[in-house]
Amino acid sequence: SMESPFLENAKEDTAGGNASFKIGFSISTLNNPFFVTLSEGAKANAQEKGAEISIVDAQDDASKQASDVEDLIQQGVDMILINPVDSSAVGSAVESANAAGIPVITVDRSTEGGEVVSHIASDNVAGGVLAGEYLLELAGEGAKVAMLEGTAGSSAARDRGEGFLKAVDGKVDLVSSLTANFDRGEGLTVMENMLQANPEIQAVFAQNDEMALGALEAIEASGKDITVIGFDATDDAVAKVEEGKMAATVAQKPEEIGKAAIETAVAYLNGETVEEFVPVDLELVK
Amino acid sequence: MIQMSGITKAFSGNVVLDNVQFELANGEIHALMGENGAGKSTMMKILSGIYSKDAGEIKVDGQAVQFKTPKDAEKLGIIVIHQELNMLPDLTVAQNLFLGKELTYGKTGILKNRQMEKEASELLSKLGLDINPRTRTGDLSVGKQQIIEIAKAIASDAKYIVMDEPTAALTDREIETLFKTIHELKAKGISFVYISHRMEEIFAICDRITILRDGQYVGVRNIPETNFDEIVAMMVGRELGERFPERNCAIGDTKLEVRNLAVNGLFQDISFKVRKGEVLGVAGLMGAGRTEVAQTIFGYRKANKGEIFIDGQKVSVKSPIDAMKHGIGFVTEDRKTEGLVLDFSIKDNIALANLEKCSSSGIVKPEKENVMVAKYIEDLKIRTSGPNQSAKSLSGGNQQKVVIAKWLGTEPEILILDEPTRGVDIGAKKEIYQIINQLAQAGVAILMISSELPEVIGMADRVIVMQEGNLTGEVNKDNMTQEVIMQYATGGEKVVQL
Amino acid sequence: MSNYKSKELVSKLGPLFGLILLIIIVSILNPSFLSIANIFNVLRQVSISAIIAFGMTFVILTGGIDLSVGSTLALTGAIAASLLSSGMDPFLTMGIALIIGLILGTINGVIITKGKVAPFIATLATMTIYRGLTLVYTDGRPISDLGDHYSFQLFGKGYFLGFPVPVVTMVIAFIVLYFILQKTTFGRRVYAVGGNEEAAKLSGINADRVKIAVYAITGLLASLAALILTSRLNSAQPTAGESYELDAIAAVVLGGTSLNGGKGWIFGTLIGALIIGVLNNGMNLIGVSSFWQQVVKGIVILIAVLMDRKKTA
Amino acid sequence: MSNYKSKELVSKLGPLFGLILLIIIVSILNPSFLSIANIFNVLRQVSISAIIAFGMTFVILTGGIDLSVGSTLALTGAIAASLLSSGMDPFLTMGIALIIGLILGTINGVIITKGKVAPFIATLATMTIYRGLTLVYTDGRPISDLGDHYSFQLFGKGYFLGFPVPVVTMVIAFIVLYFILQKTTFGRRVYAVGGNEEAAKLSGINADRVKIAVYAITGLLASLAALILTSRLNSAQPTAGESYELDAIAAVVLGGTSLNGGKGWIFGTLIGALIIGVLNNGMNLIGVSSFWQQVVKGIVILIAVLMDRKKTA
Ligand SMILES: Nc1ncnc2c1ncn2[C@@H]1O[C@H](COP(=O)(O)OP(=O)(O)OP(=O)(O)O)[C@@H](O)[C@H]1O
Ligand SMILES: Nc1ncnc2c1ncn2[C@@H]1O[C@H](COP(=O)(O)OP(=O)(O)OP(=O)(O)O)[C@@H](O)[C@H]1O
Ligand SMILES: [Mg+2]
Ligand SMILES: [Mg+2]
Repeated sequence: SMESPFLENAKEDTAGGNASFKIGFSISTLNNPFFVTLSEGAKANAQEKGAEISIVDAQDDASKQASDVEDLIQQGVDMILINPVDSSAVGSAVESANAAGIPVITVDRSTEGGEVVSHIASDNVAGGVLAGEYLLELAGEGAKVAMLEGTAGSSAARDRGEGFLKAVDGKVDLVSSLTANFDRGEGLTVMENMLQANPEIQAVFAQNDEMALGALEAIEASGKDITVIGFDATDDAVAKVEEGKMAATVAQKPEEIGKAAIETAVAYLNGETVEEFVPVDLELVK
Repeated sequence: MIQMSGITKAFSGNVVLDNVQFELANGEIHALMGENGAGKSTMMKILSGIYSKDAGEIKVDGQAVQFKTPKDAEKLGIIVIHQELNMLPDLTVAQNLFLGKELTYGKTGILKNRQMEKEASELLSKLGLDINPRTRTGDLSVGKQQIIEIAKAIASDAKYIVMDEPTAALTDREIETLFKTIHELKAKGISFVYISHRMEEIFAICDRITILRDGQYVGVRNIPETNFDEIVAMMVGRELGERFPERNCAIGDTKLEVRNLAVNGLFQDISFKVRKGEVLGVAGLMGAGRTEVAQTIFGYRKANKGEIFIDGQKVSVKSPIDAMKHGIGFVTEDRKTEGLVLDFSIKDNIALANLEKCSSSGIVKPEKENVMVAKYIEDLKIRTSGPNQSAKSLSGGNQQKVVIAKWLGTEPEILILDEPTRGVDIGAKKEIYQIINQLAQAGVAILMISSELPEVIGMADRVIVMQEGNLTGEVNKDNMTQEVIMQYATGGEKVVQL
Repeated sequence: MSNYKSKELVSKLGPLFGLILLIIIVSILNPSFLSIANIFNVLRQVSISAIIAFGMTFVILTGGIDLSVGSTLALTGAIAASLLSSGMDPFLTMGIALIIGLILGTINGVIITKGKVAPFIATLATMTIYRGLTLVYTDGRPISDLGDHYSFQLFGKGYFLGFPVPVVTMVIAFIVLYFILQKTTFGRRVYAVGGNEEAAKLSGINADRVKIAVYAITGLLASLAALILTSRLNSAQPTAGESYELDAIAAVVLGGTSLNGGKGWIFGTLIGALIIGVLNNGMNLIGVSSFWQQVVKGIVILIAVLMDRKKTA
Repeated sequence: MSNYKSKELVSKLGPLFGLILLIIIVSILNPSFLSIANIFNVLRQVSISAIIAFGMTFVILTGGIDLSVGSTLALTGAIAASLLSSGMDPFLTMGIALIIGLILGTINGVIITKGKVAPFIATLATMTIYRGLTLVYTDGRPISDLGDHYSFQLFGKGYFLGFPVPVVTMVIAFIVLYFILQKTTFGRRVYAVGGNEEAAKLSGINADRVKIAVYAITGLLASLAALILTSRLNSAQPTAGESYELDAIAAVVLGGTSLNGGKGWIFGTLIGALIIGVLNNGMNLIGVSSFWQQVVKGIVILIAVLMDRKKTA
């Protein structure tokens, strides 16, 4: 068999006798630490369970994801895990897997079409609510608040924003809401500009930690004291929370999600019954 | 002293130079002649290190040398002024003059702009040119750019200067200045290779002449001991006969009339008539605005004033498409930039202006194309391996014939020819003249712009002359001499003879 | 154009040999590549990018470039989806989407010719504008609930005589466009404008009109691709088509068409699109990790282009 | 270049008038735009994109293009961050990062000149390759924990004589590059190669060497930008610099440099980068929604380029 530095499917030696399953995992993007961690959680757990895992990256493109799933079907995998780029667009890919008789588990985002064995997730909207409620608690009613939005049109940006607004709507003064494309550098510059236009901002919700960390740089440079809440609980962000520089970050525990996905998959393939919805707890790291 | 011997060169199997020899003595002016595609430019590109030779030897002052780049040749004082203009239009004159050998502060690479401008000024005035060295080169006339290219060669301390058709774009006065300069430099021991299709110039300034034919060496002659007919026979391999073939045809009614045509800043108040079967020559110095007049008649430029009549009817020509609908054809001045799609085959080029004819309901009919193209390849004696040969790989004369064929295909009733024989060899020239005659005999009204006075006098029934955007005179067959035309062209008194 | 000497033909078929070589390598590494199902897979995946690349071929042949194809795809897809979900007849919807694609392309062409703006910068601007309009139009949300239009679903997911409909659409588009480019006066004009615009104009060709037409065709084809994509996904994404322009340009160049215009053919583009499709599919089948996929893809494009250069040099 | 007639100068200053107009509009809509703090803001934000655009100016002047600048930034930033976090001396780290940027640029230049690959396609391939390598190198994660290097932090966040250090760096880079372009033989050669490569070669200029050098300079400047960005963020992102090439190209073209090469100047690029920077900052200050920001940005670029065309036509 081939050993190459860039092949990650190298079969684990499973002398244990456990029938080696082949699991395909179509992930929405690996250009984001959250999903990198999620995929690694899955990979590590698969290794432990002696399953072979093949990960394909849709690069946040719904049509590439459809192609990727077709490619996984061609690989003849026993199970397909899908982390949808978009819930509405992934349906046809799930249906093709259904048609090929391959069971599907959705991860982190659900599908609006096709049959799935199970759905493993922590909800982005709920995470937004969690952040919003905590922000309200810290900054108080009527506080001047800003939001840093993720890439326009992406589902994470939509859902987190929706949850946040649900929690704070009418209770705080949202003075500015602008996109920084989930990017730390843009988080910095957009925050600088926001502070210029609205120096009285008291709290910021960033739809991911990258933007939150960028905003933090701008805030530190301005010498102001502003509450920052992020999302994803990346290592960097958790460290900032521990230092007391960031107020909180919403932890979706990507590693847990990845691990739960594999556990559910292996259980199903072993003929066990699995839950239709496996929730992975959200947690506010503060 | 340069000796080239046994020079052989092939481009992808196609031998273009076969065991050719050439010698350039110190302080001589040596002409290199031959038909289009004989291999003159290739020979000189080998001498200057642009092309590598397949076989043969080059000796400079008796020492065998190998040139890998133009720099190697330049180190031994060999400079080439190439056939195509090699000026950078967006750089100033001074910057162009010193390009590649800028004056700098030591080895720092920091430019001495002031000093370069000063030296450029001196050099230009020595050549009798009143040009500010800070002028953008592209704003100068083609002739002036050519002279600057020559000045650049002189400035580089050359011992051997190769000039590949330097006068193709020069006015007579500029040519005079050029010749004076060449003589001065010759007196200082500098040698010249002089390539030209203009026989008059060869006899005026050269000491010796080497002749090539089809990539082969034919012979070398001392100028005082030879004559026009011998050289033509060596070049063409046969007697050429009369240079300007006779034409006998009845001149009919007025076909095209232009009244008070003007384009702001380029020319004004241009009025003339051309009749059926008539060849109207348009003479003038380079930059007189003749090309612009032709472009305006053809709808490629917008007129600010004036009217155009065809067969007595006023017509509106807003684009080349309109002009073609009115039966006008336009053989443009520069075949490479305006005449041909170089990557196209001969066939596709000829069909380009005739797409309507070669198609039905928008679909090209190859049969129609093939018939048309075969006819013109035959009629115009285009030397080619077939209609699918690319235009790029043809010699200049044959390229020119393709452009003419393209327009003959449209069966024009009015044909404008702008410098139809520029850069074309003497044999091909005569063939083009014969085509012009046939067209006139068929009743086509012809407007022939040309900077070669012998050609204008030899071919035109009547000549109008332009100077700096004005029509300064009209000359009939009876008093058509170079002197009269030059007088109008350079600003003699404004007399209109009818 | 219409005729090639044998030497030229061999050089033109270079990309085809590259494709075959790639197929051989992938098949050895994973024999399931050659199954009928997977071949249909690859073709279905390629159909969208190939259709866009066909349009790009026209534009590049005139010496231009169109960076806005991905945004055009997103905008026309969103409009089609919203019309469908509002209950409009699928055929009428498709007609409207195609016309809007044509108009968006025409706008590009007019800015470039009448505004005399370099194609790169003009379409860079419209790329941003069309994307922004898509976001405004969709409010940044995907449009789903397209209703249950069998005929529209067929367009992306169905089969025709045993072949996937998108593949059939691609093949028909290829044949029509090949014919236009090689056999019509318009095609000849496209090559002429790219080969030497000055000479083309002086031969009585309305170069501006030809250029506007090629951008319009490209817009039309981008909206055709949008319809296939929307049907396949049963939804329109506001972020659809991002960076599709780069894959399309790569396909055109891999197919041997010169970025300077005037030289190339659309068959090469089909091959180029297939090379990229086989590469993406093959790397997934072999299981190349996604980070390395980008590296491998870049290197394969480079090698393919370099091999082509060496041969013609 | 070094001498202009007044008419030419006016046309060259066109972009400057555009910038002033934009500043007036933004200041009216939000007067706080003109505060010193915000002007420093804009300049600091512009510094990174301007430095990249300076390099792009050299490349475009030779008639080329470099799509890989964003990926070069990401890769060199990641390497610098990992070296710093491993405890390497900040000055040594910065030197190494700059050298790697130079090497990555040189690779582009060599592929383009020796491989005879069109710059667009060569740098499209390396854009993918360098990005992939960044992801492989960082494992797709940001690199933080850069340690507490005061001198390195100064580079992005500090002040020098009251001015932000990135702005000072940008100004120094501008002056040096302006001097190189206008006052040295190398600069003259850059213009000559872009104006007419054939003629430049016949004048004994080693065009290949000039081209390799401009891509190397661009790589070097991209890594300089990477250092500023890494210092400002105190971390390196694997996704940093995505689509920076488009902003850089837009800045160069807005500044009046022709994409055909041979014509333009680096002062214009500075103005172009400022136009884009003021636009981004202004839209944030005014609070234009992120969907409309894209539309506005595209339209402003288009208007600016069209105004420039009209004037010179
Ligand atoms: N780079 C090249 N590749 C292929 N063929 C070439 C190349 N350069 C020249 N030739 C061919 O070599 C032959 C000689 O060309 P050359 O330019 O030397 O002729 P010439 O005598 O200078 O003609 P003219 O009077 O038209 O300038 C021609 O047939 C030409 O087509
Ligand atoms: N692209 C250009 N940019 C600037 N000036 C130009 C350009 N083309 C032509 N000119 C100038 O316009 C004037 C008219 O030139 P043109 O060559 O058309 O004259 P002409 O009488 O037709 O001469 P000929 O046909 O013998 O060259 C000249 O001064 C020329 O230098
Ligand atoms: Mg020649
Ligand atoms: Mg002329």
